[in-house]
Amino acid sequence: MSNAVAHADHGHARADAPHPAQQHHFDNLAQQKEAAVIGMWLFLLTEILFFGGLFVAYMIYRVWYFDAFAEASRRLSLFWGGLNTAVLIGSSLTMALAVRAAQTNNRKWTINWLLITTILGCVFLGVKVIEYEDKFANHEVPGYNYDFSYHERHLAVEGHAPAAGEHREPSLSPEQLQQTTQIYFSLYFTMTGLHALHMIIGVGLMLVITWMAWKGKFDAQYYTPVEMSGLYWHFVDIVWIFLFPLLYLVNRHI
Amino acid sequence: MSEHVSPVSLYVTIFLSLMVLTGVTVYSAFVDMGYLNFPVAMLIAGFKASLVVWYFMHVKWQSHLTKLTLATGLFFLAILLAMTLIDYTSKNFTPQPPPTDPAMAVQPH
Amino acid sequence: MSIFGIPIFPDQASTFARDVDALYFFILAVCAFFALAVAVPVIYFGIRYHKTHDRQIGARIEGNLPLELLWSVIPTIIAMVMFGWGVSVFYHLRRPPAEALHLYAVGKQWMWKFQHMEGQREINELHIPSGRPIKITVTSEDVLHSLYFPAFRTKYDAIPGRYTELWFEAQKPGSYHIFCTEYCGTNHSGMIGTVTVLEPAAYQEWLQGGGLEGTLAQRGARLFNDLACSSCHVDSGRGRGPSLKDIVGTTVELRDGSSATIDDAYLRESILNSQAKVVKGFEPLMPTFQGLISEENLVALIEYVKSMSPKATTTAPAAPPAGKK
Amino acid sequence: MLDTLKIPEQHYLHDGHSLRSWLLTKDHKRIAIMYLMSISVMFFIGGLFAVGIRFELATPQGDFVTADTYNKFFTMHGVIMVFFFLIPSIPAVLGNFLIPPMIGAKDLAFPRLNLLSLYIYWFGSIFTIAAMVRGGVDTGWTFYTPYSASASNTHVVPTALGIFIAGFSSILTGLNFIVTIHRMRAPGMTWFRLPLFVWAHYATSLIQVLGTPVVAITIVMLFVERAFGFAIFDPQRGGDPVLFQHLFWFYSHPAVYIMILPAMGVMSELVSTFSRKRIFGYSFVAFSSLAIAVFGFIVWAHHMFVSGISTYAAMVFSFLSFSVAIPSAVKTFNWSATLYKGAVSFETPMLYAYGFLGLFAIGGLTGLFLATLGVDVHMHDTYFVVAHFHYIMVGGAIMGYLGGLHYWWPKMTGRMYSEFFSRVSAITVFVGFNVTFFPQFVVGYLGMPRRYHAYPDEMQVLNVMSSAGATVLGLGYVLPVIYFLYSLKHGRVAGPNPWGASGLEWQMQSPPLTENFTEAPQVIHEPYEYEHIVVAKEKHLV
Repeated sequence: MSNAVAHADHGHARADAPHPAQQHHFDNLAQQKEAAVIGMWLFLLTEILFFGGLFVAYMIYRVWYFDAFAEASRRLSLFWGGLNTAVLIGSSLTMALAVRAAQTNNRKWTINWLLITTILGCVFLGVKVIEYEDKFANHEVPGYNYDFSYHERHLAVEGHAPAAGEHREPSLSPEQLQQTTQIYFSLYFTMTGLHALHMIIGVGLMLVITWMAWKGKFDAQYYTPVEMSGLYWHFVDIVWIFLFPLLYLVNRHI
Repeated sequence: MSEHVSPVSLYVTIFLSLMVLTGVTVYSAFVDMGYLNFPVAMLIAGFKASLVVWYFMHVKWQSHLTKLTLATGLFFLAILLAMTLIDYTSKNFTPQPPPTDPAMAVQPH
Repeated sequence: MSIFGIPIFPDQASTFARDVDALYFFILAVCAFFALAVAVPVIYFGIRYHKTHDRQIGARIEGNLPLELLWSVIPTIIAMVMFGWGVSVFYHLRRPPAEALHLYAVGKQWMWKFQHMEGQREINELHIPSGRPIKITVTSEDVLHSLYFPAFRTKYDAIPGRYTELWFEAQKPGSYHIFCTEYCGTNHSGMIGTVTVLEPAAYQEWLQGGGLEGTLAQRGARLFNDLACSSCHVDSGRGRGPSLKDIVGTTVELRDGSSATIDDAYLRESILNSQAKVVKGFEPLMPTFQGLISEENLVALIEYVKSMSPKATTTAPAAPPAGKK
Repeated sequence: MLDTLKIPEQHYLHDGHSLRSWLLTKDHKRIAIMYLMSISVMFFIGGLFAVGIRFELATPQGDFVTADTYNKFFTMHGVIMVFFFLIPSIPAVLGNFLIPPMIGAKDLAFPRLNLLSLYIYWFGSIFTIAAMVRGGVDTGWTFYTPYSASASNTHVVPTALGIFIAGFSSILTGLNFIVTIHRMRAPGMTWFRLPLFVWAHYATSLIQVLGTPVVAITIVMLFVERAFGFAIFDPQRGGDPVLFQHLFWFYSHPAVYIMILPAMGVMSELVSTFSRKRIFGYSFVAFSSLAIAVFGFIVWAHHMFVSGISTYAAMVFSFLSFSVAIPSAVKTFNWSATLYKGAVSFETPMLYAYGFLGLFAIGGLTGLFLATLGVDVHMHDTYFVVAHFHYIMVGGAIMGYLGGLHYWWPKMTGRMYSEFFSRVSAITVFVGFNVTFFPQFVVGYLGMPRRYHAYPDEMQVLNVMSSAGATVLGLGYVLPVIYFLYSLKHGRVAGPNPWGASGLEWQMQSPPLTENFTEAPQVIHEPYEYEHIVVAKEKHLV
């Protein structure tokens, strides 16, 4: 019955006993690691296209309603946005250092860096809560009681004199702003909400990996879970790197 | 395999350059460059993203297949954006406020 | 055309129906040829090379590059012919002639409302003269619909918030189907009607019978006074609003320095939200009519303003693409 | 010599009989069997709606069901058949079972992820069936806004979330296949020694991984618009319904190729085995799978020629749509050329292959009408389109699926089904299918729109023909269930290689061991070499 297949003799003898974490259907740990890396990158590919659909919708509406986008984007506080970007880039650094610690079999520092990354992630989510709370207060959430001019009226009532140079003639009438800025805030909430959801999943993942590291499951040969969650974390950071200029810095120079 | 372990100094330099680039992005948003603003912002963000991918995510030392996977993703995202823009840029149409609800219409007597 | 009383081919009631059908038969012929070019050899090989005994093995044929190129290049060429012919018919379908009789069709959940220039309003019914090109501007008030005349071989979607134009020139008098082909809800299949093509004389007579409310422009004039537009838009131009005499088709300077050509879209936008493109030298005092005026009345007002500039042809030249931000 | 053949003691079905051993299995073959069962259930639920539609359309006035119920019928028929039967069918059942043995691997790269994909499929199906039972959805399987976002008062959000979940099952299967094919091939199994079934699944997985996320985000946008009142596609607040169509069809056209490409892979195997000959132009057929996968992503707006896209965009997409037709034509010609000078035998899988070849040719060619701008304006959203995609999906994908099932059934269960009844069912399916869908081309060009439950009287005769054909087709689909289940107990023992085929999967015993091969196979020959195979099967009809 021999045809296309001549049964292989036992080539290389099984010198090293397979690492406990090596699964049965892989020949060696290197093949398993390579498969995991490519699998993770394919997953990140789906995430790129997942967020990509939102970015395409954003681009189209930005071309159509540029003035409305510029006007609405000015409502976002640059301070919190900038702080969040710094926090997230910092967490990327600590994540990379955590992966490095796992590579060099330094269990203590792996756990420390992972905890710092988790904390930075929670700080990011905290800042998002602050920003969302401000939007809800100013009736800037699209839907039934969306009211773009509430912010000005609210300021005028409390007698806040708008900062010098702050007040300039908006290029669109209040009715038009009310009509077209809902799209901006719909996209804002969908994009940052989805990103925050991914951040929450990331924090959960960090806790699981920290617990596994604490149980001593990783060593210099087998640290794949740490690296995979690192890839995921860096990806979520990259999404924010694009979100920040697109949403916060639409047209700040007028 | 990415058994490659990069020095801590590399990570710190990448981190600092990312922070500097964030500053540059924010600054460049306040400079009026007309229609150039958007491409500049996207270039800076793209460069920052490639820094993170290349060094933090170790793609620099990984197999060609990983690099190919990333490139495929970006290529198909570019297809989605470009071909949707083919329609929107060539459509001689600016958004109109939609027709009103006839129930509230003014009826000629 | 029908066999045993069963219609198997729609009748060609419009001028370009024949072009569309010619293209249809060309592609049908090409497809029949390729279907046979696959079916006949496959059946013949099946019979000719039927397996005789169990151990029989097929010949060792790897492939044949020239043959592969042959059946890649030839289909590509034929495909390009189909594409080119299709594009030429499509451009003919999508560019209404200038002197077409203009109509409005407003799709609303489960009815078509047709609006003649002379003021007639019909629901799910349409009377048109034969022998003249007819241009229908289609829009919708709620969800997507699609105005479809199978006998005229043309169709266009009705999209809320946007005008799309479809045109045809009916030749054979008679009555044909109107369908809605974009799913729009419960009674999507009830959103049908009949278009009756009349001889021009019969059409004029039909027009006289119907027009009790006067032409669309006359209705627009009455609306112009009811909504107090005339208080600002005085013909002399000294009123608070610019004069509307002979403005259609001209290009005016706006307050913010840019300029705009006055056409359907500009008039419509200036009525619905008036601060958008205010003419230079005038204050943005005009109230917006967003939510206060129905689609038909809006169309009547636009017709009235256009009737005040007789020089401009019935349809303003296609508006140039609005300046990109 | 044949009667000495008996079912081997040790194989994957005897590797643990408890429910737990099945529900927590990591064996790709058991997951494939569970997929087979779930998919068949969904197929018959979808089929019931098809019967409802054809009964309604037997009479011009809609008097079998009300308009609303009919709208829910065709929507659920579309949703269930597309997302829960056609997209997972061949990859999840035949792909899962056969790709590891075909490339000489013990299992897929991520077995746990494979099981997760099955659970996600079950979770998505339960979600959609629950929405269906509680009242169904009536927006059409395309969920066009603004109807789906604001005007429909049916269960749009639950069904959309069900599809969103099932999309991840598709992504995970695709991801698993890509990594397996790249990294787990047996020594000697180079890319050009891969069977064409594996090439087709590689191309399908590319589309699954690249396309599904875009429909996922489109559903998320529809969800936030309908549930939270956001304004992304709402024309009243400046949104654009055509943008929804762009994003939806960016996935849904490649999804059509997810459905047909695996069937093409099955076709290459069947034609080669049953004409006992190499595939004609192996590399051309392999690369045309990849070409279809890539070109499939740049043609989507031929679904939108009349929905308000610009004339220029319509021209660009019409031109590109022809580029996708060429690889399919090349494949069809190569299959036909494979039969030349072969040793053709007409067992049931080959009958399905012939059916596929005929029906897919008609389906593909009628696609040319819809890609041509001038004619598509008349034909868009009429029954011509319905007939076209049923010729591709039912004539192509389901015939391919049934052909593959009949071809690998002996390998999966170790037993042969009754040759006579399976041929009868193949011919019934072929005849019933043509009587159902060919009249729809004619009534389509007459102008009968899609999704109508009442139509003008003169179109009744063609619709009655179509309804009659549908009952014959329905019968043709019920037959396989009977003789397949019967064969489990009383089928003839098939032995490892009943068809004398050349793939690696035919070196294993049937039904195979849990770890597929006793030792790692070493591949030294071309994929379709029949010179070495000793045919063990004796020819006699039950």
